[in-house]
Amino acid sequence: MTYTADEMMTVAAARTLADGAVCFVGIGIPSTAANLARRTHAPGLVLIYESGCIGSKPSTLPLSIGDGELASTADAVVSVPEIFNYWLQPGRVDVGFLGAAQLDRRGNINTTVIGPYSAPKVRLPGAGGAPEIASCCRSVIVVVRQSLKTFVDGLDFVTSAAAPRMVITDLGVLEPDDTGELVLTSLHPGVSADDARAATGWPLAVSPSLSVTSPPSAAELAVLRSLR
Amino acid sequence: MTYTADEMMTVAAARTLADGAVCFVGIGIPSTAANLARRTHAPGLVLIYESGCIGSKPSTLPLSIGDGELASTADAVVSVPEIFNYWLQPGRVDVGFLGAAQLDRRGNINTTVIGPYSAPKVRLPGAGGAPEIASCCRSVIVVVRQSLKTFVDGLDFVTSAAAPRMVITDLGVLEPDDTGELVLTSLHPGVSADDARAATGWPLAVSPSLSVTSPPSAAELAVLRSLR
Amino acid sequence: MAVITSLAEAVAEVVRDGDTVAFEGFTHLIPFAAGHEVIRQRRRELTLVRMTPDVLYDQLIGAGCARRLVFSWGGNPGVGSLHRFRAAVQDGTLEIEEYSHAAMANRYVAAASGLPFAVLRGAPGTDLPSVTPSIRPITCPFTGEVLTAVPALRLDSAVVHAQRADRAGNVQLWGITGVQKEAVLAAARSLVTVEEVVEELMPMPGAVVLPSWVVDRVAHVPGGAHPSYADGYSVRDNDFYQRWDAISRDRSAFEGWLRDLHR
Amino acid sequence: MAVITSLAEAVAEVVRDGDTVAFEGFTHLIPFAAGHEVIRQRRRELTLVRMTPDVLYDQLIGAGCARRLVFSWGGNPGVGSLHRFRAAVQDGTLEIEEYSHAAMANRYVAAASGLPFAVLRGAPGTDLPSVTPSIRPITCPFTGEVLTAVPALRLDSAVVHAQRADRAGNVQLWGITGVQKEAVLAAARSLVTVEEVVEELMPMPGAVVLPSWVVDRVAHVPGGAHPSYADGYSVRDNDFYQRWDAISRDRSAFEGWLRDLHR
Repeated sequence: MTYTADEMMTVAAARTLADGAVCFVGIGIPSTAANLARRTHAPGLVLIYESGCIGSKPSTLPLSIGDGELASTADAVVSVPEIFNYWLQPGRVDVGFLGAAQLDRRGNINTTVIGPYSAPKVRLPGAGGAPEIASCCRSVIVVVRQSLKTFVDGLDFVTSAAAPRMVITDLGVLEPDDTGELVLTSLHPGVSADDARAATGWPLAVSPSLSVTSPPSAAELAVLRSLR
Repeated sequence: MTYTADEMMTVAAARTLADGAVCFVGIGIPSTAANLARRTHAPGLVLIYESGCIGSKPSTLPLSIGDGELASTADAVVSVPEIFNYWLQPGRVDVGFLGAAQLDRRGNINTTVIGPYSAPKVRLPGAGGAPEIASCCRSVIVVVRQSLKTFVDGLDFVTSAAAPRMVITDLGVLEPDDTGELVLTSLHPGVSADDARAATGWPLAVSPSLSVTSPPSAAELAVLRSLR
Repeated sequence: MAVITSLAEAVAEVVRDGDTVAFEGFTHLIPFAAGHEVIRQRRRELTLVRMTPDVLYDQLIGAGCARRLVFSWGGNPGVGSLHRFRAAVQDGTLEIEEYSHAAMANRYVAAASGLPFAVLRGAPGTDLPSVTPSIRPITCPFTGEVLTAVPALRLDSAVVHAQRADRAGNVQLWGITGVQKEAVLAAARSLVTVEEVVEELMPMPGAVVLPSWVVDRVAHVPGGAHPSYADGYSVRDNDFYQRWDAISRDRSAFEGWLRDLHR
Repeated sequence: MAVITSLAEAVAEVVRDGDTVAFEGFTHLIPFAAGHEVIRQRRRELTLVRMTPDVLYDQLIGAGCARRLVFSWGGNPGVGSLHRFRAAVQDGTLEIEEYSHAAMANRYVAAASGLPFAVLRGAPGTDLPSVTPSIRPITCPFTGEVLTAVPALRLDSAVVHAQRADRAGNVQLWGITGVQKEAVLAAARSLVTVEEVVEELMPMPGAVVLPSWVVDRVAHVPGGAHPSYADGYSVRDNDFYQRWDAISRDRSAFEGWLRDLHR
């Protein structure tokens, strides 16, 4: 069965979510991965969206974090202040799922600006929920396509000091070593370590026990494609 | 038509509430008076109870601030933190209606303890909502029976620094002068200034323009008695 | 995930000797049955917490379960005093720590929010800070205004009563919901007694939902709020509150009530 | 008490030149029609406030209504960038002041609560405090922990969209209700556009009610949230959000859109 690099990334991200975990989900690939997990190995996964939806069970993928489907299928819908104060801030959430525009070798994230803050080359959307998702969840997983534009040696702006447990890309998986530096620990099928190095803006460390990610199963792909 | 001193007190208290005012109501005589006002001259009076009920329109008098009738007839029911933080604290309430176990000549209130705090003669219920009702409402009205036990020269404990706009008793009405000391400004029919002095634990100042309260009208009494 | 179990097992698991524990409820949905089970199981040295300690707390205090009470208004609503509470304070056998309602509510909010303290305007002129040293001034870093800080009210255990749970242990309550959500979120362990266990929770106006993963134990206890009430299931037994005054006032009448409870 | 009036009159009364104004809505119930009326009435020098400035703010910024933006995430949800916003920031023609969502939400809460500031744990390591000086450290008076303080977000005016109002001007909204209650309570003046004016508000699951006495103007504007949606009345016009990308990207396409709006 053929699959795209984005599909491999999404499946790999979904697999990191244990059944019964509570997951704070951003929109885009994190939301797709979380919903894939819920439809496959983790039916008891609890999805929380910053719009105030707790325990959403959408049947189709939302375009935004405020789609009606997220509210109508939720166990509870609370106000936006409450979602941050009562649910995220006290550390009730197991996994925060984040994307990134730029990422450095320690997993810090920039979603604010490319270039100087006061004279931006490209102004990005900004922080949103990410700084507190990064600091308050028990663990953080970043899902992001790997490229020289994204994997940079020095961020223009640290939006979130994410210190992720894992970074999952379209090429492989990175995890922090004892010093907190991200190390390539798995490659997706057909990707070489040199491919990963070429898409990384710093000298990428490779784990001595580098593994190969299991390809998406037919069942995973079928569910993923049915979500669209 | 005959009436009791408590009925006179309740009617006098009800008359202080302007139509359309927003009133934070404690249980007991304040609640009776507020509901009497709503059924007579002030149909647009907004009643707020600390249990979280906003705009309650009870048809019978509640025994507690958490009776089901207060919730089921409310415009909105909110949490207890919200009622204090979003509704009372910012000064949205026109009138706070309070009772008292002890009251001093400046209208400070004690509902905490008779005797020393650490060796109480009589332990009272405590502060409840009163300190913030006193400090956050635009004006405060105290409704309390007048006696040497209640109107004391020096409180055992200041629970609430109420600085009331008006104190309404079973004998008459007191209002603060320019220095903040309560002055007798009206006597209920059949009560003398000496009666009021005899029920006051400090030398009670009497207004030079002392008036006599209008007795309860037949309509006021009929509505009041129908509320029971 | 909440485990649905018997009341006796749930109380044994959730409420332990020496706990700082709240049985919350604002007139409505007071978890009387769970409190009575705590008396039956002879829990001791509890720090009882509640904004409005009422008849249930009078019973717990009279039964000797409490060492300390943290509260803002202790009375029999619409009736008068709590005589076991009053006697214990006057005798010096019950330690107390007291606040205004606004301060207590915000202490719960801070704990539910994972913050060490809460800020409120506070009430100038009150003597409360002179007897409760944890009511402290705090200065706004922007305007220089002096406001009031109170510490978060973290609980070992919280017990509340609700109308419904589903079989997964998700809990739904409505009507006057008070500070129950905050109390459960402020606690390390929580127990919810419910009127009914249903297949599916239908959305209700004004409902608060506590997801199963923030609740430890659910026990099916129809009428578990009596003499308080559960909106949609029962009405407040005002007669009982009136009758309690005489029972509570007289130590031997109270002992009789207690013997009946243990029977 | 809220006055029910036309949208044009309501906007003229509530939103004034130079205002600090929020048109709040979290994907759901965004008050597009009111924002468009602000553009038509050529309001200028606004400080626009919103957690999630989206297409409506791109339009207000492109139309020249704004001097300044206070926000936490500015994008076209699920689509990409806001090109008028981006261009204005990159050109230096729009001042910005930015926070995290948690900080913005708590700034609204503080203002709604009549407090000068809010406390949150904050996020260690972020560069936000270096560009937003009003994100400041604050020390817990009980534990000594260092947390984050942000100032209250007081508004001159707030504009929200809701499903219903009754004839007295009481407002009801449900579904994802975001920070709309807080925004209205944080504002000196407020305007609510509604899908429907009804005789009586029936209780609805999840509903937030804003009593008439905290609302200044209500305007009956069915479809007033389009291309956003009103739960129970309409669905989100995702195609419009997708199409906006091309309009916004091209200054002349945007000018064409603006001319059509003024027509």
